[in-house]
Amino acid sequence: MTIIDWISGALGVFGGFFVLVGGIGALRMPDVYTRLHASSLTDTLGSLCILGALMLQAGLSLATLKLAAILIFLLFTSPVSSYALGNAALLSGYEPRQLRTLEREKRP
Amino acid sequence: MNAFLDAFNYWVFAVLLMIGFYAVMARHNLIKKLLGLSVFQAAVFLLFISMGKVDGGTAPIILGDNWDAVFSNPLPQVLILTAIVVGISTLALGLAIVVRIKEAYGRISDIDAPKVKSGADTPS
Amino acid sequence: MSVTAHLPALQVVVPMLTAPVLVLLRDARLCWIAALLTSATSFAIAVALAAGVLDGMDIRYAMGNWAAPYGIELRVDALSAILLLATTGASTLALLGGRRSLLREIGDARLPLFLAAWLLALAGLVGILVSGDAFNIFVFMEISSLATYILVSGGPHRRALPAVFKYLITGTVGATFYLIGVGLLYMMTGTLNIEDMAARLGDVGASDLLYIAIGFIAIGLALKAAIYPLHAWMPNAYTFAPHMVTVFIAACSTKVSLYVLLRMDYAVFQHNLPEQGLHFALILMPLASLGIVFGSLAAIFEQNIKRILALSSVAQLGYILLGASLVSAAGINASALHLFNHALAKGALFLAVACLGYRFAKLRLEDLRGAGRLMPWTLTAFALAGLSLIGIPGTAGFVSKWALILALMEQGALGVALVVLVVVSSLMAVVYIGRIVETLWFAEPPGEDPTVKEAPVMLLAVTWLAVALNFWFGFDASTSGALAIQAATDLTGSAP
Amino acid sequence: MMIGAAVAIAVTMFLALLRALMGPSVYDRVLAVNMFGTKTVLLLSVVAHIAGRSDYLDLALAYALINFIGVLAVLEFFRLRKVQQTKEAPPGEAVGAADEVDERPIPGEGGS
Amino acid sequence: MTGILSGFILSLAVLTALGAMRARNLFASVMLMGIFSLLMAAEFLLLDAPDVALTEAAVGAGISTVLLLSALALTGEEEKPQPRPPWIGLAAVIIVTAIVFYAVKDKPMLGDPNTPVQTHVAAEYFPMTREFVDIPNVVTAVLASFRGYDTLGEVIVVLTAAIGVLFLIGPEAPVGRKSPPTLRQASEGLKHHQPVRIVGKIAIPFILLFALYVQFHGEYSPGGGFQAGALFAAAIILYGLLEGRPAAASIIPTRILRIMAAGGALIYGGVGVVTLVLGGNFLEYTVLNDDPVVAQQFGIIVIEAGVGITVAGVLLAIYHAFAARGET
Repeated sequence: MTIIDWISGALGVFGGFFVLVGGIGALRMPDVYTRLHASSLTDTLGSLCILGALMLQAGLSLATLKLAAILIFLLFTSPVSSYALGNAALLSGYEPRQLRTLEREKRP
Repeated sequence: MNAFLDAFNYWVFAVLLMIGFYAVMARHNLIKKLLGLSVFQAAVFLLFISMGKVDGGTAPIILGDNWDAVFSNPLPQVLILTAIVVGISTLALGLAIVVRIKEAYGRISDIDAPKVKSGADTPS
Repeated sequence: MSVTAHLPALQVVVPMLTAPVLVLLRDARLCWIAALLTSATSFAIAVALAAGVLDGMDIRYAMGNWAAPYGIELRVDALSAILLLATTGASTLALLGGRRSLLREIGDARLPLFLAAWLLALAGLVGILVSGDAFNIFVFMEISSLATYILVSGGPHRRALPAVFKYLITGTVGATFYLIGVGLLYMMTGTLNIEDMAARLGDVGASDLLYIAIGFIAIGLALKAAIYPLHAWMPNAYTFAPHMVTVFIAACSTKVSLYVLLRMDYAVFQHNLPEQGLHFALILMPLASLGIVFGSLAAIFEQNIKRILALSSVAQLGYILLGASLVSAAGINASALHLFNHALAKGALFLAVACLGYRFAKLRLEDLRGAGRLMPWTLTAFALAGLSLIGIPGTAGFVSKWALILALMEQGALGVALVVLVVVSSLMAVVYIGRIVETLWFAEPPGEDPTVKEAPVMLLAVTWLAVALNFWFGFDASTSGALAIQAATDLTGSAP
Repeated sequence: MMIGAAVAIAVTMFLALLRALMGPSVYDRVLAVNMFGTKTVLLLSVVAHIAGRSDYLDLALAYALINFIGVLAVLEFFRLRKVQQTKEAPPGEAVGAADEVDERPIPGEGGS
Repeated sequence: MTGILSGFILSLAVLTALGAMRARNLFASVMLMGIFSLLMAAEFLLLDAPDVALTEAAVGAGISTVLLLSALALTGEEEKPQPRPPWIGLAAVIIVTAIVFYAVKDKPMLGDPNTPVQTHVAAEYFPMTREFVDIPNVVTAVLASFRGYDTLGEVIVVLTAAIGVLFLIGPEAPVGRKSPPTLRQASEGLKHHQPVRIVGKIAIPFILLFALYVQFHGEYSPGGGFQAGALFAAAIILYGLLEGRPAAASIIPTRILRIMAAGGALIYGGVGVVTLVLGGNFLEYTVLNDDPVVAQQFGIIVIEAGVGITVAGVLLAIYHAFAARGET
C-alpha cells in the first residue's frame, strides 16, 4: 500500500462516518430545522471525503475529472437546496420547535 | 435458502407487481391509480433486466476494444428502454386526463359513484 | 427492389409519418384532406397486400434488412389481411363522411391534433397487424392505445373523461400483462420473433412457467379485446367517444387485440403443446357463450343507442371467440369471416348513429322518439345495417353466422346446444334493433323541432355506402370467403 | 475501505428512507429525498470504482443534476400552493392556511 | 458484494413502494416514488444496465416528479379515506400474486450464463455489432440499428403523448366549469430565492453541455438520444423554475417545441424514407454510404439526433401545458 492508498482509505472511512452521522441526525433530531442542519452539513463533508478518496484512487484520468465535476456540483447545489428548503419551511409558517414548545409552556 | 436468494430479484418482481396492481385496482384516487401503474410497470422492468444479468459479466459497453469479456445481455435493456418511455408517455397522458376530470367534476376520486355521495367528497 | 416489396413497411410508415406533419399543419381543412388521403392510401396498400395474399404470396419484410430473429420482421398473412382491410376501410369511410361531425364535436382549433392522433391510432393498429415480432406488437399496441385514448377523450360530454381514464388503466394493465407474458416466453426461448419462438418452444416443452406465460398473454389481450367478463371499460368508452371515433374503433380496435390472441395461441402455443387446443377451448368457450348471452341481454335493457350497440359488440365478439374456441378449421373460417362482416355491420350502424348524433344532442331512446320521420334516409340505413347485424339472409352478417353454425354442427351435441345459443342471441338482436327502429319510426315525436332535418349529404352517402357493402359481401362472399379460408388454413394447417 | 464507505452510505440511505416514510411534515420528506439523492450519487461513484468502470460516473453526474432540479420543482410547488391558498382563503385566514402545511398525522403511516 | 447490495436496494425499493402506496397524502407518495425510481435505477446499474439506469433516473426521478407535482398543483393532494375495502380488487390481486409466485419458483436462476436468453439471439449481437456497426455501446447498436423500428415506434409513442396532452390541456383545450376562474398568476418562479437563482443559472449551461455529451457520446458510453433529450428538457425546466414559466417559454416558444416534437420524428422517419429511395429496406442504413460500417454509424447518429430533438420538444411541451393550465 502506498501512502496515497492510506490517505484515500482514511478519507473513505471518514466520509462513511460523516455520512452515517448525518443519516442518524436526520432520523433522530426533533424538528425540520435541526434535521436539515444535521443532513446538510454532513452531506457536504461526507461527499467531499468520499469523492476525494475516489479521486485519489483514480489518479490522473478522465474519471478524476468526472469525479471533480460531481464534487463541484454537489458542493454548490447541496447547501443551496438545504437553504431553500429551510427558507420555504420558515416562510410557510413552520416554526422551529423551540419557539413552539415555549409558547405551549406559556399556555396552561 | 440459497435458492431463495438466487431468485431474489424475481421475488421482488412478484411483490412489486402485487403492490402496484393492488393500488391500481383498489385505490379510488385517480392519481394514486397512476402511481400504482408506475410501480406495476417498474416491476416488469425489473423482471426483464434481471433476466439479462450474467454472473461475473459487465455492462454491454465495450471498454478498450475488449470484445471477449463476459457481458450481460443487451437485448432486454433495449426493450426496457422502450418500455420506460412508453410508461412515462402513459403517465403524462393519464395526468392530463386527471386534470381535466378535476376541472369537469371538481374531484378526482369516485367519479363513477352515485351523486348522493358527492356531499361526502368535499374536503373535510 | 420494386415498390411492391416495400408495401408491408409502407402500410405502417405512411400514416405514422403523416401524423407529425399534421401536427405542423395548423389548418383544419388541409389536415382533414391530408388525413383522408393518407387513410385512403393505407386502404389501397391493404387491398394490394390482400391481393398478394390471395395470390398465395408469402409476404415478409425485414426491417433494416436484418435477418429475422435479430431484426424485426413484418409479415402479412390472410388473417391480418382481412383486418387490414377492415381497419383501413373503416378509418377511410369515417374520415370521408365525418368532416362536419368532427368539426362540430372537436372544433377547428384542435382538429389537427385530433387527426394526427387518428392517423397514429391507424398506424398503431396496422402496425400490430403486420408485425411478426412479439415485442414490436407491444410497442404498436401502445401507440394505438394512447392514440385511441386521445380520440375517445375528444367526446363532447364530460363523462368521456372518466370513461377514457378507465380505458387507459385497463389498457395499460392489459398491455403490461402481455409484456410479462412475452418476457417469460423470451426467458424460455431467447427470442422475440413469433415464428422463431414457435420453432424453439418445442425444445422447451410444457412447464408451469409456460402455462403462466400463456395465461398472462391471454388475460392481457382479453382485457384489451373486451372479452366478457373483462369488458367493463368498453361500453362507456364507445358511448362517450365522438361519433366518428366510435365508427372507427368499434369496427376494429378490439378485434386487433383478438387477432394477436389468436395469432399467439394458434401459431405459437398450440403448435407445440398438444393439449393447448383443448385448454384454449375449455376456457374461452364458456366465456364466449356467456358474452353472447349477457351482451345481448344487457343491450335489450339499455336506453342509450350507442350503449346498446356497444353491448351488442360484446356479444358479437363472443361469436368470433366462439368460432375460434372450436379449434377447427371451420371455426377459424367462421371467426375470420365474422371479424370482417361484423366490422362492416357495426361500422354502418355507428355511421347511422353518427347521422342521428349530428342532429340530436342526446341519444337516449326517449329523446329520439319519432326521429325517423324527420330523418328517413338515416333510419332506413340503420334498419338495413341492423338486418346485417342480426344475420338476415342476403346480408354479410348472415354469411358469417351461417359459417359459424356449420362449424358448430361439426362438434356434435355440444355444437347443437351452442347453435341454439347463437340463434337465441340473434333473436335478442332482433329485439334490441327492433326496439330502436320502432321507437325511432313509430313513436310520437315529443314536439316539432324545425332544426332537425336529414344528416349532411356526405355523411349520409358514406352511411349508405357502408350499408351497400353489407349487402355486397352478403351476395358475393367470394373475396372475404377466400381470405377467411386461407386464414383458417394458415392457422390450423388444414383447409375447412 | 471503499466497501466500508459503501456500507455506511447504504445504511444512511435506509435511515433517510425511514425519515421519508415517517414525515411528519412535507419538508421532512423533501429533506429526506434530497439526502437520498446525494447518497445515491455517492453510492454510484463508489460502485463505479469497485466495478472499475469510469463510464458509470456519467450516471452519478446525471443523478446529481436531476436531484437538484427535483428539489427546486418541489419548492416551486410549495410556492404555487401557497399562492393558491392565500387566494382561495379570505385574507384573515391566510395565516391559518399556511399552518396546514403540516400534514395531519395519519395513524399507522410509520412505515418500516 | 454487489449481490448483497442489490438485495439491500431491492428491499428498500419494496419498502418505498409500500410506503408510497399507503401514504394518504399524495405529495408524500410522489416524493416516495422519486426515491423508488432512484432505487430502481441503482438496481439497474448493479444489473449491468447503465443505459436503463440513466433513463429511469432522468424519467422516473426527474421528469415524472415534475409532471406529478404540476398535476398535484392543479388537482389537490389529499386522498379521501375510502369507505369500504374493495373485495373484488383484493381477490384479483391475491389470485395474480399466487400465480406469479408459482411462476417464480420455476424461473432460471439469476445470472446463469447458459439460459436461452443468453445463448440464442442476444449472444449474436456482439459479433454482429463488431462486424457491421463497430461501436462500443452494443445497447445503442441494438436499439438504433437492429431494432431501430421499435425505437421509431418509441419516438412515435412519445409524440403521441405530447399530442394527447396538448389536445387535452393545451392552450386550445376547453376549461371545465368546476375549476376556479382565476387559479393563479403566471408563475414567477423562485426569483426571491437569490442563492438558488444564482447557483441554478450557473448550472444550466453545464447541464446543457452534459446533455450534448450524452447525446453524441451515446455510441461509446451510457446514453443516447432519449436520455439527452430528457436532460436538455430538464435544463430548460430548471430555467422555468428559476425565472418563471413564461421566461422559459420565451427561450423556446411553444410553437418551436411543436416543430421540434414533430420534426425529430420526421428526421427519424426521413432516414427510413431515404434508405428506401436509395434502394434499401426501410431503416437499412447500410445504403447511406459506400462503406457499410460508416453508413451504419452515420445512420445511428442521425436517428439518435431525431430521438433527442423529439424527446426534448415533447417533454417541454408537456411541461408547459401542465404549468400553463390555470394561469390567468
